[in-house]
Amino acid sequence: MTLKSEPFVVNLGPQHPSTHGVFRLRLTLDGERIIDADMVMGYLHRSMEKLAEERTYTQNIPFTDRTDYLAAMTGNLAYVMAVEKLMGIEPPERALWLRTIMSELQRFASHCMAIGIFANDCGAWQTPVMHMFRDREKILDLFEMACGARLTLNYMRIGGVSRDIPPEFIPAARKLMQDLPRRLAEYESLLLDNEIIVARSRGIGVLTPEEAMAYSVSGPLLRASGVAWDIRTADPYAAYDKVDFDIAVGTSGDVYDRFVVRLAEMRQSLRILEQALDMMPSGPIHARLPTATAQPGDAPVAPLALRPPVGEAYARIESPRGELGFYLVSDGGPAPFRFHIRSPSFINLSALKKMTVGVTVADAIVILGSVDIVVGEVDR
Amino acid sequence: MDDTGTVIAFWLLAVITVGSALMIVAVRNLIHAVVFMMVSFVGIAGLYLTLSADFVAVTQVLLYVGAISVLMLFAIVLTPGGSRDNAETFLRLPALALTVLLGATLAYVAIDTDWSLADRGGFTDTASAIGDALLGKYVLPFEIASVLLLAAMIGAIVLVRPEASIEEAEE
Amino acid sequence: MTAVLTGLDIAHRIEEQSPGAVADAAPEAATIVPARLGDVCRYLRDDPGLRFEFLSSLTAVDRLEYFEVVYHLESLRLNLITVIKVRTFDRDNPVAPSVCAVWPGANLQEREAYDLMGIYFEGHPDLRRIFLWEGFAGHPLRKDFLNLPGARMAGLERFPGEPGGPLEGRG
Amino acid sequence: MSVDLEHYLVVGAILFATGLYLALAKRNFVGVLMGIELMFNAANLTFVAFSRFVQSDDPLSGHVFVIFAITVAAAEAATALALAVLLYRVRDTIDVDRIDLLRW
Amino acid sequence: MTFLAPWYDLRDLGNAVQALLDRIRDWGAPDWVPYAVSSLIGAVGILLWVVLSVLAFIWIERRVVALMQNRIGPNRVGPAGLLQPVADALKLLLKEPITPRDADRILFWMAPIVIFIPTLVIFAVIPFGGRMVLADLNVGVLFLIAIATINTPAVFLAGWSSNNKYALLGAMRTIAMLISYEVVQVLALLAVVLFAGSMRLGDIVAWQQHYNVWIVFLQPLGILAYIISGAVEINRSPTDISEAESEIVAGYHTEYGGIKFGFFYQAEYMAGFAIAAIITTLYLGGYTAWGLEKWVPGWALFLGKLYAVFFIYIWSRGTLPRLRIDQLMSFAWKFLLPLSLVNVALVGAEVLVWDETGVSANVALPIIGAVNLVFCLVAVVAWARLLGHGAGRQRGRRALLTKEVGVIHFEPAEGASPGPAGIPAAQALRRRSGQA
Repeated sequence: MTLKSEPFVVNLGPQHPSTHGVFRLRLTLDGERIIDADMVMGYLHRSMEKLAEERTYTQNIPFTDRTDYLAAMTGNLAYVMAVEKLMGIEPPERALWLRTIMSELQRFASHCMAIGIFANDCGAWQTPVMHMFRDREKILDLFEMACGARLTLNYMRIGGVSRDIPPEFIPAARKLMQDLPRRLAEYESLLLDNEIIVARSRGIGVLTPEEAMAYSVSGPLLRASGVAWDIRTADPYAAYDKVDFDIAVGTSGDVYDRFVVRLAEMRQSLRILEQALDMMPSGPIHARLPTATAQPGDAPVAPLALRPPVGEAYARIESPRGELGFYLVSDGGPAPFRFHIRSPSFINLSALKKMTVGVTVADAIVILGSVDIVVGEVDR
Repeated sequence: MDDTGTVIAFWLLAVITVGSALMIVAVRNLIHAVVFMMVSFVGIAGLYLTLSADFVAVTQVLLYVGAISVLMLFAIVLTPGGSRDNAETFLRLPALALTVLLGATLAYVAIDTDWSLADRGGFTDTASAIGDALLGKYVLPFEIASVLLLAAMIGAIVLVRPEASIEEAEE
Repeated sequence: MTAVLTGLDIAHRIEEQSPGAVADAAPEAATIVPARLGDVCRYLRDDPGLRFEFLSSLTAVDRLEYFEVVYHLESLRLNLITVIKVRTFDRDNPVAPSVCAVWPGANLQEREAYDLMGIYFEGHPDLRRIFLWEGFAGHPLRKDFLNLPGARMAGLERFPGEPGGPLEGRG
Repeated sequence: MSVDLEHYLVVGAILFATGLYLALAKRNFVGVLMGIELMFNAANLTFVAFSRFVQSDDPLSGHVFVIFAITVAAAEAATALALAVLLYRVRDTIDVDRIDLLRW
Repeated sequence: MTFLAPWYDLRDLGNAVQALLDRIRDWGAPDWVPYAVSSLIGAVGILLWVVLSVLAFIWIERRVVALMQNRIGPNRVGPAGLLQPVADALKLLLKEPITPRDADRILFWMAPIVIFIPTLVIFAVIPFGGRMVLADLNVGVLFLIAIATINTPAVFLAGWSSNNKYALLGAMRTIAMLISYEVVQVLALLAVVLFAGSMRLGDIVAWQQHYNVWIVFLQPLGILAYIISGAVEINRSPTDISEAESEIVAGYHTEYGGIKFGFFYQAEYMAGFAIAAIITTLYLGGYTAWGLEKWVPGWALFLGKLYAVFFIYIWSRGTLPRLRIDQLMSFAWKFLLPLSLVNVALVGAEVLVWDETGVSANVALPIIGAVNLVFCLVAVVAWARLLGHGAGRQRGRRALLTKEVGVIHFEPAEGASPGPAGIPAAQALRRRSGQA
């Protein structure tokens, strides 16, 4: 394949086993080497930002499940935090802890998926992803226990969470906490020292810290480049300021480091979860919302008509994929005037072209796998 | 050689070989022509077998079908802008005349000449005998052939080296 | 905790650095004069006291009278966050300067804003639609993209049972 | 009915003639090369046939010749196809008609 | 039923066939009849066995890989899902045979058939038992190699005629791979031929039986090289780059559906069996097992070994990720090829010395085995180190935690100079690596 040949264009996707959904990568190849990469997206574009302008603040919560459907909890959380910021609501303590627990469980589940699929992209035929699914399923069981759903959870509410966890949740979670470290060790031994994975991912798709910041890359990608930036510590939300954990940082910013950082983050998630399960206070799970403020002489106001004051708010959290932000503009009406999602999957793709040009097709797949996109969140 | 099996095999293989050789001339698509050439080569390998030359037959399949044809396919694919058709140049008629003449002459000579035939029967174990000959009587040609192969390999590599690396080498 | 540089703070600093660059300053954000945006962004990125090297989010808002491009900037080194805005008043041909040269990460986000809000980013290397196909009529996130029957603009103004809603008094 | 030396020689002659026609008349470089290979094969076939049928002290020398011929053919094919690829790269064509300048 | 051999003759089904042939000859049939009948019996027998084995192993592979993946595997069709392969085959048969509009129709239809033939023909020279061989050619080993190369143009035709870019990429990859690993394969087999002094497979098995030693003990490096290049030939992970699902969908047979895909699928399994059969015959003593063949039918031993070898490929498929094409190519050219060359030279020297000194086999073979084992271990490790691989250097990194690189304090730095914050982690790391 060293012969110089005519450049030819390959469409990776929209139907392709490893574009993680309906995402299309137009690669111009010289032999196996990529000389140009063009992203084509929008196959899953549902115009959520427009739809959200038609619905009340509460009705918009389910949309946030369906952007990053592998991490619905964090999607919910970022959105309700934005609304809370807009309205100045302080959720009660227990709700904050519940949010922390759910986000970390979600992070673990999402990283399971990311690492499993990444191993799949490296060519491991389904085995790692099936092992990872085993643990993800157990976490989804916990979610089901808490909110009745497994994928599109719709758990967070403006001012708190939708319902308290059942009494059997904590013992089940503790039991899982005993299991997961062992499993994690298993994955580490299965994948981390695997010669082939190391050979496939070392030195591929390198982003220096400066490049990573310039391309607005966030989350594990940014940390793998050596930038110790994690919103959970930089700008703590929920109850993250009360727990003790470390940020995992990579050293070289290649694909392998991203994968290593994710594995280390899973360990830290377990650490946070253990503390959170111990420290969880009792109390209310929902703040009182300033809703039914009927003007004198008005007809009764619809009960859910949250009407935040005129203004704008930007709330960001560390979702498993990076910095997930919601930018809300309110005109005082019951629906947001502008609803913008700063989606990490989408913005992390900014650096994809930079990373893929010059490598082979096989590397491009692995790099795309390491970015860990969810097309629902890319296209929205 | 007059046992029925061999006779049937010969005629079958001869028809396949010659037929597909003629098809190389006839078909319009270059890739199809290469495919017919492969069939022709396999037919020739079969003919070798009827001549009890098993080592040569297997070598024929290994090198002509497995290597040279594939090289040709590669060359066709690597020159995508080149014409993929199998057309003739303006020399078609003279070439045809010359070819027919030559073929007729050769056939006539083959049939007319009184070859000093000797029916010694088929060979039994050609591989070891050829091996002995190559490393005994023919050891010098053998070495020269290996040098030739090396030279051809280096030459091919040098020819298709990307321009950039040539410039680098010159610098 | 991240320190929030309010619009007033940042406007003050920008004004010190390049007078006349700030068009308007509010607690939420500082609004920059479009022509000066490149300089201001470079200043925000490179100033050792700010180091806004991370363009967190770039989006556009249709404020009916004008379009607003909103930049959320983060400084990872100093743990700061701030918001700047650019306004463009031409509804038919809204133009804003591109910040791709300052933050390459703006590339996709500017394409998104162009696609959905129709703001033309001057100086963008490859301004094409990103989610919708070329030839899609209009820009869906504009408030007047889909005027509903009865001259009502898209957007939820009243609940059916609320005063002013279609089912007023029956709720 | 029997199969004798003449049969093989005639098959060889036809193959050789076909190969010659291909080499002379085809426009495409690969076509020409196919003709050359076919001629090689025709010659090889006659070698093996002679080796089988004709009086000789060392009957297997025909086979040895064929082995050498195949070797040379392989070398020749590799070089020629490398030339074809190079020609294509420089001249954007592998039509032998258009490669008549004796220079790149 | 006199032509059926007594039970002990079932140790070699060739005896039963012979009895049948004698019977036919007794009836006064012309000479070619027994010849034709025996060929027919052999061919049909091999075909039946291959098809049944493939069906069985589709099920076994799916169940085994499912076991490795915490799944159950096929369990709906028939008891324990045993009929799943049959159902799959029926489905493939009944599917509409779609030909892409711009495909080269003739070649598109021809390719699956062409790819089917060589894999089947290989079994003709494999000795399943002492007399259970369809055609014991005296250039058997060379025949195996030659027939296997026919795969190459067939794969190319499949990829090219589909008029699909993935297919073409897959075909180009396959050809590059096959050509590279063929060299390794030839060298590996050459060492075996040097020992046995014959290219006839029956002779090689007889040699192993005579000296009571499997060549695997004399050729540890050879069997490693052969297993790896076999994996390349049958597209099993970690070398399945020619149909790498996550990269180029299905490689050269992306456009094939229905029964044509079934042909490729079947041919791939058959090629797997062929490789396993070759390994069994050449390295694992074929149908012999240190005298056990007196009690157990030779063909049963042969099949047992064959399936065991094939199991390795199933195992690797369920376990290993895939290498990149350039890594695989450089593995062939930089690693396996030099080692195989040295191996051939070593074996040649050993055989020469053995011949010249005339030491008895009881002394010579253990020495040769020990020398080659040591050579294999030393050469592999040393060469890997030399090429920059090996335990220490290729070990995975771990992520560094903030507590290791120093806790990062996020101070709200109102107008302050760059303080300790995000970036210093990277700087600290650089310092660390600079020191190390």
